[in-house]
Amino acid sequence: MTESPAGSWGRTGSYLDGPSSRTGLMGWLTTTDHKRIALMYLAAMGVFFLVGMTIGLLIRLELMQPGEQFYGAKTYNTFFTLHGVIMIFLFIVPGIPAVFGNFILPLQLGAEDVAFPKLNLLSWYVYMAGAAIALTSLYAGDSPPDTGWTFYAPYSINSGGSVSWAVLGAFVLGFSSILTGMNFIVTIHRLRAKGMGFFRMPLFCWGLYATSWIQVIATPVVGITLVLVVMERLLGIGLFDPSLGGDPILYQHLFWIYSHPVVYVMILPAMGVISDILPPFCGRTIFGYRAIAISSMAIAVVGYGVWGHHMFTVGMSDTARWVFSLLTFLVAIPTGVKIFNWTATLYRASIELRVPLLYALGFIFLFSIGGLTGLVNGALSTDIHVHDTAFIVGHFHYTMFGGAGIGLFAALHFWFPKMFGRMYNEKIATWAWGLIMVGFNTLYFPMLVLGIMGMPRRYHDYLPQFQVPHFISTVGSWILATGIILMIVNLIRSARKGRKAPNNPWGATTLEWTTTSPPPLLNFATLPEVKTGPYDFSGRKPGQSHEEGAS
Amino acid sequence: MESTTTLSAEYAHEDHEESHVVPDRTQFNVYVILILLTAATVFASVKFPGPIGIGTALVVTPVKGTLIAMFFMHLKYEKPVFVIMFLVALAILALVMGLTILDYLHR
Amino acid sequence: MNGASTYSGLVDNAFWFILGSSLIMLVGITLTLIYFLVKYRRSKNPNPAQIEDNRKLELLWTVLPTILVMVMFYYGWAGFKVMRDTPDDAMEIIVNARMWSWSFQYPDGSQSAELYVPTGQPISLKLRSADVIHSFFVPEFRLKEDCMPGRENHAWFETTRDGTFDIFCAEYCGDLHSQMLSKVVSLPPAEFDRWLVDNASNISPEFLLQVKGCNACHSVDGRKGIGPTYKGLFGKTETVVTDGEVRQVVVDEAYIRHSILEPQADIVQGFDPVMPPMKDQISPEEIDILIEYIKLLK
Amino acid sequence: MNTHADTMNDGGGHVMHKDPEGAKTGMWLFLFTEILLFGGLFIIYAIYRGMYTEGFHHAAGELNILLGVTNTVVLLTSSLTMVLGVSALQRRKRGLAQLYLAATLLLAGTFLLIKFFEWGAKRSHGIFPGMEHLHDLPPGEGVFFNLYFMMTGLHGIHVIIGMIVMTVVYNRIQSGSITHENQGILEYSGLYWHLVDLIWIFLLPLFYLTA
Repeated sequence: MTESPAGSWGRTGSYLDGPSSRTGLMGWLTTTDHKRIALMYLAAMGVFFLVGMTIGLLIRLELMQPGEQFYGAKTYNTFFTLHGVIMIFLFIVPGIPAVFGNFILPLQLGAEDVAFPKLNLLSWYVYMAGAAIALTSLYAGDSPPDTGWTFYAPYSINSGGSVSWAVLGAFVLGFSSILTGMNFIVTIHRLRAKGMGFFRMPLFCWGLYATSWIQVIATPVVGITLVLVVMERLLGIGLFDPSLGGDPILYQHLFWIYSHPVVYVMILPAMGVISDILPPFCGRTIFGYRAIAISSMAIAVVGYGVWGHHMFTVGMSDTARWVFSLLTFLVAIPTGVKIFNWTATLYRASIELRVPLLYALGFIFLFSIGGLTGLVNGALSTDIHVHDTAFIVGHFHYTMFGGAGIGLFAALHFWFPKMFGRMYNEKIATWAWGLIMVGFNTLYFPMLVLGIMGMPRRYHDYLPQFQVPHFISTVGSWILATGIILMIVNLIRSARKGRKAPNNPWGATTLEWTTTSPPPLLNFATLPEVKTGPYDFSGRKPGQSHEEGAS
Repeated sequence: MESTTTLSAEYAHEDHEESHVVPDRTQFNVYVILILLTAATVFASVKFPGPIGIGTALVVTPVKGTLIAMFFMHLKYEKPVFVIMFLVALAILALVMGLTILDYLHR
Repeated sequence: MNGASTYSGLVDNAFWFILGSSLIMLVGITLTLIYFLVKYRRSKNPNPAQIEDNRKLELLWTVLPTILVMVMFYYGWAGFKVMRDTPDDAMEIIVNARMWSWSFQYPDGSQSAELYVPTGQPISLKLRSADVIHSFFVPEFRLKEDCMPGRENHAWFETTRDGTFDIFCAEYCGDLHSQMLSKVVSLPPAEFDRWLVDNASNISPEFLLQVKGCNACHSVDGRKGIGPTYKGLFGKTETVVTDGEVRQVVVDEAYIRHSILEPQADIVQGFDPVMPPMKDQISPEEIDILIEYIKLLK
Repeated sequence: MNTHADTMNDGGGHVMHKDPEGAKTGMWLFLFTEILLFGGLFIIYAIYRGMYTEGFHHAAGELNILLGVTNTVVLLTSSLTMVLGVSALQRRKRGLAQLYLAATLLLAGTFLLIKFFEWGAKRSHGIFPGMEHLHDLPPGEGVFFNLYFMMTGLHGIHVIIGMIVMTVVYNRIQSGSITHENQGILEYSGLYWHLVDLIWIFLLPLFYLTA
């Protein structure tokens, strides 16, 4: 092996310290190290998340009582648009893949980096550029965008807000997403450790693999659609503008061809995280490894055929409506399989209830509510009643925040010791978890009730009969925010002052735990070779790490 | 502890394989066929506008595309994994296009 | 919330079935998780069993949910099918949606801002929009269908009891989306017939402002709305933007008429160009009534 | 002990591996995104063609078949020269490879030139995105022309990008940084160029021949 000049250091020191030639801020901004890039994503996303969360709190505040409370309808419309654009395009779509995919995937595969490290850095810059363009829309033009994150034509064509900037931002962010996806697919195909066949990959890798394919195949469709919206605004090309012969329903088709599969981009990696967290805390292998792996791919494929359930009331043909309804129910099956397998993993296990497992269980509970309420949206007659109501908002937050968001928090608490080499305060983390779970349900469950009562979404004002659930929901938003802030403060403090983390604090079996915490720049002192499946606990006591088992 | 330092060896033994060089004559033949197919399509659509012209284009164009993909783009000589990925991408495009058309056909 | 249309019961059945079986599953999974957590905690069960899979069990929980969701699909479809098949004897009413008001046109050509229907009579709705996408939503009927610009969607309902029911716009349509409300008033057939006759003869300017949706944006008391107020408008000098050029105009009959028919031609400075053209929605006589009315608002 | 042929250092203490097959996989994935990018437009075309059969028929009659077909032949020929260029370099004939590459560039330029005159002619008749005249045409014709400009325009942008890439590759063959042992970039730009050709193959019948 040709050793690099920094070679010996690259295999022993911490990636956080950097080689002496690359220190300080430039050492981060020019790095091609997947771990450092992951942390840069984490930092950027953390900021965007807090901005999005603040806007969300302001929205809830306005909706606490009927009538105008603090600001008018125009501001409200801008707020829910920004909340959607920031949370979807800047936080939850790139979320787990960009942060934990980047950090963990090469480690789990036993590789030194992703397949294209420079492209990886480029993805981050493209992401930041897209974010900058999207946020430019706040100041460019007469007023911020007010279309909602879906940019439905013809409203988005006629709106006086600076929609074009927001749309262009989403377009550029799509590129970042595509680049990351390509990078991961090639990494998985080419850089698996010796002996690691596809069916010996950890399930998080499977989740990312399915996700990456969706990113590569679906994103370009929305890319061209968004470009056409900008062209429509600039030149009046009339492809979506009914007054010029275009069809607004076609816009919705093209938008959802991407935007439905993309909810699987958000959720599949989170499902992978949960599948990886359960085994170490249960001290046993996951139940039904193959079924979980294959169901990820099945969800990705079937997910392309279900977008029409967002459009049951737009005037699609009745035939298309029932076909999409049928296909939507099919996608529920592999999702159910995962939940049953996770539950079965606890059977005859040896369970140690620590923070990552708490988050994983929280995920299963909240995502189950999200998934089950999704059945209401899959069935034709019931969806027609709840479509475009607060029910959808509740359902969406249960799947995306309760699913992808809590999955991200779970990943954060699971891999934190590996990423920063320090432990966090588990007591505070448990309290934060409790607040988040209570706040979450107080915030979003009333929305389900409101929707069934007939409360439409994106309403700045509402009739008096909807007041009580709205009030409860707003109180919930304060509890949730308290929990999240407590969690963030705990993690930031621990990243600097926490006690040193052992290499394998949870007694996990996947490859990232065989290297030091934090890992060296080149990930492994010696590159690993794989001889068993990813969750092989044979010959090991539950909770015991690799080294302890060996000694 | 594992002791080897081998990285990603699953495909490693194939890495040194020489790229397949396709004879220029083959490529030239493909080119001639492509030109002839183009001529046929143009002829059919000019002479028989309507179903025959459209039908010819519908059949011939994908054939031309396949020829380019197989020979010019070397898919014929690549590992099956490339062909499979290519077909998956096309199948998904066909799926979403088909479902969209389904809506409009039944309006 | 009680259903009030003939098919609301079918929709509610689907709701009960889906939500009921969902609740059973949710409670089942949650209780199982908690039971396992307690029973197999590490202090109690230090030696886990390494069970990799169980073909029969996995097959069972793939097949059973498949059957379950197919039943759900069927329930949803059954209710939906009824919703889509308009009975032949239905009375046709045209729904005109625009930013940010509703108007309803009856077979005799008369209009109203609230939807009046006879109880027990099937009503066929032709849904239209003058500008962007709106959505006609009556929760009590379990009915929702979008109003698409450039095309006509259809829906139908039949009320099962007299009463007043809320209409919401369910598709986000701009600033006053949440104010785009109206009501369905279901009357006994005899009363409806009387109402229809009265309504047809009502051409007061106040009525027109309501039916045509003017008063959603234009006030008559000087309040600044989405559009300029009518109070003191006539004879006033307005600064307008025409094709990007700023110019002064004196508001006269011709200007008002033009601004109603083609509102995008001259935009009063400081306002957004959001008013839909009223060409197909208002008659010359109705415009005359409005002009005379505006003249009086000093 | 590393099985990879080359292990390079990027200066940051990081080891980079040369993996031709990985790079080729990445290139193909990129091509898929291109296919889906145009795929979105093909979906739009299919829908409007069904909706405005008459309008599409009339509008398509305004396009010049001869120019469309000529451009097809030009692009097919450029694909051939590209493929011959790649195999020339594989057989270590550097000069020949450069010659073929230059021919490809020339043909690409010809394509753009023809497209330029074609667009110009349309423009002089008031047919161009953003022009008022398009809104006055019978139903569907405006949609056809706008779609025509969007699709051929996007394709044209790809041709221009292809030409830039080929110029870079030409210079790097000249400077010796692309050789028969290290010809990945030439091969990948070839793949890209064939895809540009492939997409045109589909655009020709849609706009010129069968509408």
